[in-house]
Amino acid sequence: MADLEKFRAETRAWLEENCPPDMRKPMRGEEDICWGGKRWKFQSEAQKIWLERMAARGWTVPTWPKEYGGGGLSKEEAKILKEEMRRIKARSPLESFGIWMLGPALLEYGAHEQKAHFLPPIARGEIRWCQGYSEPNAGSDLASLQCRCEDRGDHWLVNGQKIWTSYADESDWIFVLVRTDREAPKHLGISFILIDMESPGVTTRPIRLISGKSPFCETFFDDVKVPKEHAPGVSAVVGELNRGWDVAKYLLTHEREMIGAGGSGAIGGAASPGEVAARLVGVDETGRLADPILRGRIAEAEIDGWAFLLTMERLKDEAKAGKGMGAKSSMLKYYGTEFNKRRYELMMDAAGSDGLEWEGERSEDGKLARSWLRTKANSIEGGTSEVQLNIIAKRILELPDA
Amino acid sequence: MADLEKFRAETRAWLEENCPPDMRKPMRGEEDICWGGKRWKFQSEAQKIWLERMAARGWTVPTWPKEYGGGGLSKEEAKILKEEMRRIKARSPLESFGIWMLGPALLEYGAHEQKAHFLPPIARGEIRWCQGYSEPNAGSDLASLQCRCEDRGDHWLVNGQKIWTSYADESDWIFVLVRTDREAPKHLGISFILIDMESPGVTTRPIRLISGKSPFCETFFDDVKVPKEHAPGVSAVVGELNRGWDVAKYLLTHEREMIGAGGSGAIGGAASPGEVAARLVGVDETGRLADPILRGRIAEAEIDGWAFLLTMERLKDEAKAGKGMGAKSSMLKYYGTEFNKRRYELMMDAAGSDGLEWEGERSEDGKLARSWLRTKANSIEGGTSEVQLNIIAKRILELPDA
Amino acid sequence: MPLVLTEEQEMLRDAARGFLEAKAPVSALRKLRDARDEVGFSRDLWKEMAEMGWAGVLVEEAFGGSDFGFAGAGVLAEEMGRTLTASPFLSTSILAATALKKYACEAHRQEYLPKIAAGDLVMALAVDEKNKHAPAKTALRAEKSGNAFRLSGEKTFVADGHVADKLIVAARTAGAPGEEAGITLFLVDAQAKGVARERTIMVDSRNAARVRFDGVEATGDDVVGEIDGGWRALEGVLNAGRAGLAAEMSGSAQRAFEMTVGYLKERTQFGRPIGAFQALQHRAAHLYCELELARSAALKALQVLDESFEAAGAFCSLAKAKAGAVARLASQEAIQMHGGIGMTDEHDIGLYMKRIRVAQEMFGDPAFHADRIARLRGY
Amino acid sequence: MPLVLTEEQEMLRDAARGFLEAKAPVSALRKLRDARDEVGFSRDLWKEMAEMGWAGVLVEEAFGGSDFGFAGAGVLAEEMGRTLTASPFLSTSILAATALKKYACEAHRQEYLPKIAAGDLVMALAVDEKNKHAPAKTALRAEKSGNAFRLSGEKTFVADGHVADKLIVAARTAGAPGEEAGITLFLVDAQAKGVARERTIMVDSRNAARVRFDGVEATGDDVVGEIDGGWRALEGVLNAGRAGLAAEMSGSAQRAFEMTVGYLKERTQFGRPIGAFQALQHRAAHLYCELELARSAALKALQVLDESFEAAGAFCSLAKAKAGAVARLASQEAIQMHGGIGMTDEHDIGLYMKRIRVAQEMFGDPAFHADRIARLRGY
Repeated sequence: MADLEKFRAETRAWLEENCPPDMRKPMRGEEDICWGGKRWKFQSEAQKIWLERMAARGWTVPTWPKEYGGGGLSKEEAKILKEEMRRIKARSPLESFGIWMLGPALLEYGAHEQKAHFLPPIARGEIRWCQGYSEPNAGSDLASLQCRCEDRGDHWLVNGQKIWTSYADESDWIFVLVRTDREAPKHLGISFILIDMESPGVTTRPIRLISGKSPFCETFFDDVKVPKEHAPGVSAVVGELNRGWDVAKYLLTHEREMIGAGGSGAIGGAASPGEVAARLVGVDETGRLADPILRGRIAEAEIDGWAFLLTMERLKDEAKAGKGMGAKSSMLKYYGTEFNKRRYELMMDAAGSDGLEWEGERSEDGKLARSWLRTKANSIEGGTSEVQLNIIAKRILELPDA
Repeated sequence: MADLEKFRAETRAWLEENCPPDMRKPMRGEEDICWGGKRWKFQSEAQKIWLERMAARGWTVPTWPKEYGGGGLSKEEAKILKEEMRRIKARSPLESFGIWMLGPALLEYGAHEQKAHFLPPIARGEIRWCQGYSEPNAGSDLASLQCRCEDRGDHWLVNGQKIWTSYADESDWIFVLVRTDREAPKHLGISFILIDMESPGVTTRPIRLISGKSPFCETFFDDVKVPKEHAPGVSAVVGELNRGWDVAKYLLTHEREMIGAGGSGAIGGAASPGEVAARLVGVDETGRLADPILRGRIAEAEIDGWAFLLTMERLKDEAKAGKGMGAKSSMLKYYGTEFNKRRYELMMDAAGSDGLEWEGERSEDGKLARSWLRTKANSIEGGTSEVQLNIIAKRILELPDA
Repeated sequence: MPLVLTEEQEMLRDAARGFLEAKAPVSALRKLRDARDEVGFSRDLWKEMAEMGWAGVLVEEAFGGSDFGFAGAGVLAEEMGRTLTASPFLSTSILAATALKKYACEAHRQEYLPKIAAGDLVMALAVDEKNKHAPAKTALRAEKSGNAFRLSGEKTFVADGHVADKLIVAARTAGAPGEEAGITLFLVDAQAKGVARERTIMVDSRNAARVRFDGVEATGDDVVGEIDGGWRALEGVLNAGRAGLAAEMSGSAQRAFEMTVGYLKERTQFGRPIGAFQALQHRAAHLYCELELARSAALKALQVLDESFEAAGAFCSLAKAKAGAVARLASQEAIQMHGGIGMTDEHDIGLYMKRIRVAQEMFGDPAFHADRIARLRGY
Repeated sequence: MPLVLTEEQEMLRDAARGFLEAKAPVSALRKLRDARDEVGFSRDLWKEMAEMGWAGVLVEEAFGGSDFGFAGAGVLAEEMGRTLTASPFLSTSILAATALKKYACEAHRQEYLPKIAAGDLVMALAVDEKNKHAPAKTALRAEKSGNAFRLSGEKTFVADGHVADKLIVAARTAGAPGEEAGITLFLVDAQAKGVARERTIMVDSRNAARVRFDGVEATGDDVVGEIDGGWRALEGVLNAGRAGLAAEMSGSAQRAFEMTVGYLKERTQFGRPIGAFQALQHRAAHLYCELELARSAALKALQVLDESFEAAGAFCSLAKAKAGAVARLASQEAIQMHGGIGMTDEHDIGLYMKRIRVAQEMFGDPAFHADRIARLRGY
């Protein structure tokens, strides 16, 4: 404990000294995130310095091993770092799919050479990664993916299409699920491969959503040659050939927990539908929301939202007490995303015609309407609600297969 | 048209003259229904006279052919009779499963001898019938029924158990679905057979429901011998041997339309949840129900109930315009019964602790609570809600089989 | 009156469907949107519709209308809902035509109804002032000065308000906001001095405007209905609009559902069409029932408007509430069942969700009308 | 404090479950019901529970209690909910013990708490007067006359009221019904002159009573908490009761769900277990999530009662609302998924529906608590 307190004191001092004042201002939105990568244009000198200083200590990825560019911190230390950063409202120095997804996958499934080659540039924000999982005809049935990867001796030849490749148009590399054995049963025969986006034959096209512009892209692979080794001893394939499904599943579970938690993260925030509605709709002479039926629906939703937050807290506490979360992450994903959709429906109800504006300053270019529409994807991306319910039915309730 | 007006005038005169005053009083409840049968004890001389007079004209079953004890009326005439009876608030002279179910089945599938033998005693209220369809292990999957019926030359030998045989303990005869061919695919090999309840080996036991006493029984067949012919030329089997499923399906559709309409019939009645709630919960100073959240839920339910009533009206009008109702009867059954459950939940909410009393005068022996509990069966009996949704999905939406 | 379409109405429906699918499919709305069209609908198309009698659907034949009645107007609204057709049908042919036909003086009727029927006049109803529909809370002042009135205040969510030639404005000539008494409807020229209009680009790419009135002059001749007693006319006009929107939403929801059921049959996952999954089947079957209910409620409201206009209030609230709630559910299920593809702007289904959201909000959302029904039923 | 059971609480739960399954399974309730037992619970069993420390779960060890706190009481309530065990646990060990422990004078505490812990004293809270819970509307008058009060009025839905030795009565000493101020809690002997009790047989076969007070005499010594300022104590006691009922309902719902999932695996229709049908799977999976939420809410409320009793109001409303709504859903789904057999009195599942209905209504149904939460949150 004394060690941890010492660590806290040192961390606090270091942060105080090294975190530029501009990096202590709250982010205004997604545009203030530092994503890194070859083509990254720093928003400010402060953003650049902050990244460099944090990366130098390995604190962009505090729990990764030091040899791979991480901070080598224990869970407890990482928690202290987070707390201390929050204390001074320090922004995150770097976010990326490399940190969230590829890193964990490599740490779990990668060979030492792969980790040594790929992880440090992620930690330093030099290489920006995106992911290539979904395909137009795969969707929830991800294992039916068709993107072909053929063995051509010294290289792999990749042909096919990926969809929902977030930020593919701004990324340097992509990790892709490809079919390397077309004869095998569908969950087998899939591999997890790393591809340089600058390879000839890779093209990408942004997808416009019903909510407007989005980070999502379609990415096409047209006779793309991928070297078997990106550097001596650094295989392009992560994990065993044809066993990429294991890696994918690992990351999907990871992602589900993130989305489940994230999708509901805002629930506890300041913008409760009740408060929003009281402001937008007004209250009557008894102090109750002027729209009594909306009021009832909001109160019922707040009860569910609150109980859901407590359930997240409980599961976290249970996990600390050594009980794994397992398939319960599907519950968080399912309930959290469905709740978030409901929350935005209520906010739209409260906002009325003001909330329907799509352009212009008054509505901040339709901020609420666009957010509302965007939530509709919550229960689709990262495993649909239907898939989560299937998982709960099968794995938790152990109901029989159809 | 002139004929119909003449018929109306004559009918009105006849009813005026022949309907005893006591039979023009509203029924207090199920206990005032005249069911007939060998063991029937008339409640009053008036009930007896009314039945006799109506039966003599065939007006207990106005549209059945005269040769089988019916009134031989056209649809239009039957409608006029109904209207004129309603005008003077005349009670129904006779109700029975013979009228509702066996009669229509015999008229559609029976031989002349069967009709001549069985229908007139039904029309006169001399023989009371009950139905034997369900079995404990069949349920929604009625075609999987197991009650065995073996050919023993001059008689059938029946062994097995039926459940939900309403009023079996007070009935004289039972129409039963039995398995006559155990090798055939399950929908085939079923026959529709008529059995005298006094046959040795038939026993019956009332079922208590969660709502209390009920007309339902379990009926057991233990080596019951059923003559091949109940009288010369009068086969015990209705329709073709092993094709009883057709008869059963015909009656199930018939029943579904009745339940769909009946389960929702009360919606339009005086006791709207809103009015009930206003009486039980009270209103606040603005005249709104004192419980604002209950009020909202009730208003939303009333909207659905009202729209449902209009849909029944529309389907009826469409049917008149020559468009068959077809599988839409499943919609009425599904929505009507689910709505009725919801309606009683709201009435229980409005009644609060008063509605939870189970005995005693104040609550009329728990009338509301028992009705509430009884509604829970609405979406189970006569084809569960799940079965209705399957039917809509398959037959109306033409969605593929699993 | 049987709760079914008459033969004449069925013919109208078939003709309308054919015309709209050919001339005004969803892609037409998309084009208007992407071109950032300033009008927001095609004036040529509207002229064609007028020639078919649609613009004057409520207008007497003597004034050049087709006089199909509210039920006929509902048929057209439902069909336009199916194709998300942008036109001033609601604002002009339902709202304004109802106001003029039912409440205006003969001079106004003679002047404007023929122009409406001919497709030469676009009118708009300016009632809402805040984010939620609350007509009794009308606060825009019409101050009497001599023989004239001066209108000052703001209106919002005025459908077609940015291109309308004339505005029907709910103003307060007496009483206080919240009171039904003291409201007067004025017919105001959109070009009149003191009128400032701002087009608001809405989520559904259709038209609406915010309109500022800055001492706009009007006289007693410009009044529709009674001075201080405009509430009855306002309610009547709004009821017609609500029933029309219910029919429109019923059409949009129906079409979104058809697209969804089609997708369920065609999209394969885990080796079979997703429509073979029972959980989706049950949700689709439930939604089917709800859509049938919405359709019944809308048709009934329109029929009652034709038969006993003054008694239609509760029926119009029923229709607006039910159709709004069902259309919302239909659009939500449509997106979810379409999965990722439904989230893309490229796919039409999202446009249905957007239009339904706006139609659901306009002239009272389901909560507003549920509350109104509860009040009408005395609880 | 982590939102999980402590090791001690887990041991308590395991012990309770073993004991209740052996000594007080659902069949025990059924027997009491069918025998029309006049007490409505087994006094012997209650004595045994007392010996295990359950009756005195909230009572300090000095008074012979086990002092497990509210979280411990919740563990027991949840387990009794699983087996539908009839006992005066709620009325005496939660409600009365809370009232005495938190608000009574030392003399009362010393007199009654040991007896409660020993299982020798049954007490009941008399608060509701009409069909819906509304404690602020307390109208039963306690007229001051000299040094004494005379209580006149009626109470209903008094759990265990017909067998209680002592009643805690909410009475109005000042103000008007609807006001929180002016309420006083009195400790009244059930045998006192002027007290008339009528047992009401409820749908769940548990105990309740209507109690008439006809000039019943009480003195200042009989007051629990403050004269005219009893609202705070009443709220505190009710909050404890609400959290206890939430835990109980969570247990009942959980058990009904287990029975249902078991049935889904075992019952065959159309050639497969009905639990293989995806529509039922999704409904079961959704219900599973809801049950988890209810459990979290109940546990949190109990923990907050232990940690900062006065701040527990909103949490107790949350728990009561959520557990009530979820338990209702669970009982509805249980019956529907059991099909016909679930409708028979012979099957236990109906008893769960009945008990849940009563527990859901007691001390405020979900609508009451949703309204309360909305008020607490200022909208």
